[in-house]
Amino acid sequence: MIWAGIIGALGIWAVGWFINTRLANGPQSSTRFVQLLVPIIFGVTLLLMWEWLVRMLEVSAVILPAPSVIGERLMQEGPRLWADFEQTVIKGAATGYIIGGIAAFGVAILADRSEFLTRGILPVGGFMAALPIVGTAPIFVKWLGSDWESKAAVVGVMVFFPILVNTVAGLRDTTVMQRDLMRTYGAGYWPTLFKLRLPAAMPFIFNGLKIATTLALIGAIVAEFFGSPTVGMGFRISTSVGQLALDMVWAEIVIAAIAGSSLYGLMAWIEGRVTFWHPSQRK
Amino acid sequence: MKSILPVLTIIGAILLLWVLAVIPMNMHLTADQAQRDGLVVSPDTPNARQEYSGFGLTLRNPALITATFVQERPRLPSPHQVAVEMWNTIVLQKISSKRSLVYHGWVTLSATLLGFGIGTSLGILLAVGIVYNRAMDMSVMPWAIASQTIPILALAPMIIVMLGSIGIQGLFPKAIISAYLSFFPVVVGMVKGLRSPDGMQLDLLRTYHASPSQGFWKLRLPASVPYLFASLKIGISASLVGAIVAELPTGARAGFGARMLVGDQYGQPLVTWAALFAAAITAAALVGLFSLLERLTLRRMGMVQA
Amino acid sequence: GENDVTLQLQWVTQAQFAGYYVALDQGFYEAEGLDVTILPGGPDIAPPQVLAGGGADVMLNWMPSALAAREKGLPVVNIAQPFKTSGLMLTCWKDSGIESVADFPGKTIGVWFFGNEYPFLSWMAQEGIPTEGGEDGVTVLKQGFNVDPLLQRQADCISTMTYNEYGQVLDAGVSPDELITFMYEDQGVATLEDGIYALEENLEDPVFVDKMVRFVRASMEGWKWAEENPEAAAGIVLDNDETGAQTEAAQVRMMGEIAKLTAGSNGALDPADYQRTVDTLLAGGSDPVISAEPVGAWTSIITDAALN
Amino acid sequence: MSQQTIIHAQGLDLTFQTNDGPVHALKDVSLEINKGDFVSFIGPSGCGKTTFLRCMAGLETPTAGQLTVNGMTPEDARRARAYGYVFQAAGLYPWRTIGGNVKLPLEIMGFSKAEQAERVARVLELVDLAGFEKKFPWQLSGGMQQRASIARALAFDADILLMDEPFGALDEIVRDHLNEQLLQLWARTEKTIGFVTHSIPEAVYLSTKIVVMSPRPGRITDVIESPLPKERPLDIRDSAEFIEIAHRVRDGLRAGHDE
Amino acid sequence: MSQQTIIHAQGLDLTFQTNDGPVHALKDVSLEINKGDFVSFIGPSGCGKTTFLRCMAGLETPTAGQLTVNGMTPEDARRARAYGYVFQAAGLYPWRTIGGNVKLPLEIMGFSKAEQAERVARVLELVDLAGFEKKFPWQLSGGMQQRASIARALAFDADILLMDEPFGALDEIVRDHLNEQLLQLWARTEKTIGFVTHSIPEAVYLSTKIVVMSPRPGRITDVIESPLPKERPLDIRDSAEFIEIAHRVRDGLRAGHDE
Ligand SMILES: Nc1ncnc2c1ncn2[C@@H]1O[C@H](COP(=O)(O)OP(=O)(O)OP(=O)(O)O)[C@@H](O)[C@H]1O
Ligand SMILES: Nc1ncnc2c1ncn2[C@@H]1O[C@H](COP(=O)(O)OP(=O)(O)OP(=O)(O)O)[C@@H](O)[C@H]1O
Ligand SMILES: Cc1ncc(C[n+]2csc(CCO)c2C)c(N)n1
Ligand SMILES: [Mg+2]
Ligand SMILES: [Mg+2]
Repeated sequence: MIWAGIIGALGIWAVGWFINTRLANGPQSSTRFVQLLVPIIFGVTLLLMWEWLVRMLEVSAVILPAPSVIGERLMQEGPRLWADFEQTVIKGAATGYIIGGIAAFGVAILADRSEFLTRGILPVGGFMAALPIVGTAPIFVKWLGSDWESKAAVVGVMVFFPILVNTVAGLRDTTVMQRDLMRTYGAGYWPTLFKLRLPAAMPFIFNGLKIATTLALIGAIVAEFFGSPTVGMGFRISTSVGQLALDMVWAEIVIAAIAGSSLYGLMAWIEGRVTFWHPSQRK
Repeated sequence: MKSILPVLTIIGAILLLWVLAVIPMNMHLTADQAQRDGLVVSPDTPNARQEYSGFGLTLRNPALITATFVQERPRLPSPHQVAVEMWNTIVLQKISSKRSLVYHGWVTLSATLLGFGIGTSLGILLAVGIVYNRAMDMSVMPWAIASQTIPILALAPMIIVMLGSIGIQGLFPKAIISAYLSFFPVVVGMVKGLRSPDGMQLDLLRTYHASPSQGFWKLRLPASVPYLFASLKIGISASLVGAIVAELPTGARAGFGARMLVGDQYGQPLVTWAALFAAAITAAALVGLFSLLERLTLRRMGMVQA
Repeated sequence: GENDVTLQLQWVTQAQFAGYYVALDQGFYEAEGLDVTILPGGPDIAPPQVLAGGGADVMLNWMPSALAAREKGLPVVNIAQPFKTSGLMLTCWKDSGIESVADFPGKTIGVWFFGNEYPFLSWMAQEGIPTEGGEDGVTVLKQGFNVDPLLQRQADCISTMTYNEYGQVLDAGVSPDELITFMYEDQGVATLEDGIYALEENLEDPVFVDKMVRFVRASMEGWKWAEENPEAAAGIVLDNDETGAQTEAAQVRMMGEIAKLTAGSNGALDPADYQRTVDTLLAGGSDPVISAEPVGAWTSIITDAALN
Repeated sequence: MSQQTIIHAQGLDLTFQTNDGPVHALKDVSLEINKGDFVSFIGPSGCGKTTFLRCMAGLETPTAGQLTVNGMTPEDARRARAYGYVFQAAGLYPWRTIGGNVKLPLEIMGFSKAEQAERVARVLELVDLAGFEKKFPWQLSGGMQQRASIARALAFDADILLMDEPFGALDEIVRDHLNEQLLQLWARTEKTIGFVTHSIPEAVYLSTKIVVMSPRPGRITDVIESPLPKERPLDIRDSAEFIEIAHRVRDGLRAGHDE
Repeated sequence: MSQQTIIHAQGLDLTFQTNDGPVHALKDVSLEINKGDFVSFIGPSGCGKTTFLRCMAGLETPTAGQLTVNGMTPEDARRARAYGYVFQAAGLYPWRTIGGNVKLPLEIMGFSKAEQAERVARVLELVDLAGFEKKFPWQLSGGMQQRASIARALAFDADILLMDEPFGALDEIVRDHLNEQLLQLWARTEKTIGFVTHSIPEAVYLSTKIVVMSPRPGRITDVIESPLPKERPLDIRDSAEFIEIAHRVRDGLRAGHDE
């Protein structure tokens, strides 16, 4: 049984891999369709292996449910999953992301006016970013209560530092020549900011924004572990583990991963539009 | 070195803000306590006081300000309280004592380092795969991103149980979680780094008819070193966070994570805050160590000027 | 091996589990020829899951959670019940205007989830109070594992254990006069806490059963020793606390309160207690914990053998 | 001749402080540039040509000596927008189209929309880039980019044009062509031009005054007033006069090298 | 003359497929290069000089036509390590010292340690960089870096040396000096050299054969066999013969431009 499981899984892997290798090295490999298809086949391969292994090795459903079971749960629990999503992602993560992002951006612009402040903020920002969320989340829940406000605060703090550090670094990423050009025009601070430094900083800012999307989601969910109303993805995950409803846990994880990847994708897409000129975006 | 004064200034500003925040944050608890101790507080019932903000209450009871700094269970401890707690648990305890933060630091650090080693190796291998194999390049990256959007605290207990069911316990499960968080920045950085050689540098090797492995060792790998260090610095602090997260579902026995949890559960905020700061200091030290290594290595490699 | 036992606790090391640590420390397990490993729990550990994964041989659990696990297809069986009485209660601010359960509507109440919400939901269902908030319902918070929501007045009531959280509220300087408490025991919705559970399939193995008999016997010996020597027991717990953050005063007090809960039990499950627990859960509101009367959820073979 | 002195440098000294110790980039540099002069700077790599040009533009501050531009400090002249500066590399902003890049100084200086459009069209025409307005810099060849950067410097009609090896990256034919156009522009507008180059023929062909510099520390070793007429067809380069000046420049350069 | 043909190109065509449609980089290019020839390629930017050089080195594959090197395909010649290639920019690996950079091809080709050291010393001597072995690239001026890259191409004694604008970034004096040295090296070793340049005097001064190219699509418009003697002092550039060839090259170039 165990051997059948392992050999079968390897077989599934081999098939998926074979198809992908053919596709990736085939003549159509740079078409949009194939570029989407390959990662999907990869994902499907992993899911099939998972399903196969769980069934063949008879893994208990309270330890690791099969993808098909999780899928069923996803179908059944639509309204509840949506309510959780709304509470955690829309109220908690998005609010925190926006507030943290704006605050970081504002502080970065302020700090950037002085070399002194920048020098001080970057290392201290690095230090603050290293505060682990499992330590800070309970503190914010204590301060702001169980509802989404505390989640937004946790998210805000988590996304603040990566965006700050990237923006500050980006605003400094102009070449001497680009700055001197502005000086020969006798351009003051604001024209230089809007016409040179901000556009030049965009690739960095988006780097920060992308990192921050995944942090925002994780932050909002994890903070619910330390106190929440009776709705939310983190609430559902932690209580469902207690009820051994692992299929529900995984349903929420799937939603989290989809939401996180979509947000990331959205940011990457906007990045492509805004920083089309950057060498990394050109073909 | 030029940064010392600015950093101190920023720290000073933060401390000042912190100290100022302590007063309104702790005012309600302080007023409740003062009333129990028989002092006159205005307004005179806890319920009525709920109507006021911490700030408003401070204005009505300026005499209580000093008391906000010495609460036993403050909402926001004052900096000196945290400092004293850290002094007591770092300096005044034998480092082998379980009351010593150094001891707990070591517990967390060992998982961090093991996890970091695993995560970094995995990250580098994946990056090499992505750079040298087109199919991997196209399939792995979106899933690597998706993997990082999964809330680790949800996954951690399952990893622990699954590893526990095949008889693996102790340091290793923590290290796996820590590796899970640290592999991603390494993959991203190393892919960038291994792809950083320009067409000319690659063509040069083609004119020598160098083999792919020579191309890796003599060009791609050295060219990726600056990127590697940048990722290592992100990866090591991610590892530390991973190890701390993993300490909650492993039975919260020891380590910074366990201290944070227990401090929170038993109403000892100072224990939590001290562990939090100790963790951040550890992270800063690790990052600093890698910065130093980076500088030394890059200088030896001639990749930084002077 | 046939003498190795791994016990999964349901929380971090504290006097709640004193009996087991005492038995270990005083050599009671050794005397039974057992080699016992105690795994502390934590906020993310579901002991039934650990049991299912084979990470432990026995676990401690609250009966509502264990019965729910049975319904999920994980057949765990109660083999001993060292806790006779429930220590669970709601602790409320008096000045919030709560004098009786009838005053709950409109209030905010902190509840532990993770399998521990069931007794509360049953209770509210019995009282006919909705738990979805609003004017005539209560607003439920998922409470973290500390008493801050009460102290910060984010909740009017929170869940506390007599032996732990209630004491923490007092430690924070609050006097009992400012509080009003509702023991689940007094409300008739008490459910059994801290029972010892094993997997049904293992109980078919006589070697395992023999091991459990010795384990329960030694554990009960530990509990009785702890009841008689609360200070020493608290000291033993402290010695076993690897976090080094527990304080002696808190553990001594906890041991005192725990002793009251274990006092009435010799380890054997009282079928009447079991029935009351099941009835409470079956009476549960819209989201019943268990939908049918469980079968085979407990057994007396171990305690019968251990206690004769 | 009662020519108006535009740039007046007297005993300039500039030392950079670096990790490896001070670098003496300019030493005792004195020079007068009159209105309408076309001055070329030539000299081996590192002799301070760029540094001197930057001093004139107020981008670098001399450590000693006097420097006035239109009777004011270079800083003030910069604020008065007296300079068009062309850098050694094109330095176009990649997020702006060619038209947008040329428009940049006009936006900053507050020209009206209509005037902006009109000027952009005119200068792009001048450098043979009409029709490329909407393209992004990376879509153009290096030579075209360099021409766009020249257009950018011309757009706002500064009195003083400072150009740091503007044609270094171009092939000889294009270079000849641009040289001719630059001369025409200069003749037409009476601008004052400071021009850095490595090419001896280019310096001789373009300038009214050739400044030969030598390194370590950077200083002026020769100033040659060109006797060539203002009107210069390309084949003036085969004339005896031209070759003689070129020889003098080469000798000056070689002397600097051999020291 | 029974000279041995080293490179034989017949009707080469090369089209790049790009996002904006195909780019016809080389069209019907035919050329013979004999052993010991010094062939210069000159032409406006984008005419395919680099592309042709890369074809010869087997770094690019023509879409049509025949190309043999030493009687084999360029690929095989590359495998036989027939080429030393000098790129337009120095392209030294920044993490290797100058010595390490020069040693790189020797390591890859498996020379013994002793031989490596001996060769590195010899070629560094040749390009006047003895004593700089331990320095890193950024510690050297641009000209010195370029010389190091030439040393790197010489180190393993390939028969064919392909150089893509190796002296583009240098000032005239240094350039003259390196031109002289390159000629000496070539005279001594009888290597076959392909050399891309934008400078007409440089092409004329160095070559036995000058190939003039013209763009869109890239093709050869003129091949000039130089009548200059092998021994060439610098002042040969003032001779009438020299000036005549230069004129012919310039005319060829201009024709290409004006089309
Ligand atoms: N910002 C700086 N800091 C330190 N040293 C500098 C700086 N700028 C220039 N230098 C040094 O000053 C000297 C003169 O440099 P400059 O750029 O003016 O030379 P250049 O004549 O323009 O040379 P090139 O022809 O190579 O452009 C050089 O030795 C250079 O290394
Ligand atoms: N990899 C490529 N993909 C697409 N087009 C290319 C590529 N390489 C070169 N080209 C195009 O082929 C033509 C010839 O380019 P090539 O680099 O050979 O010119 P060149 O004569 O060396 O020019 P330069 O003097 O500027 O170096 C140009 O139009 C160029 O844009
Ligand atoms: C994982 C888990 N979390 C919470 C509880 C509830 N609970 C039972 S005892 C106790 C400690 C009281 O001091 C708590 C919080 C549980 N059973 N299991
Ligand atoms: Mg310069
Ligand atoms: Mg080229």
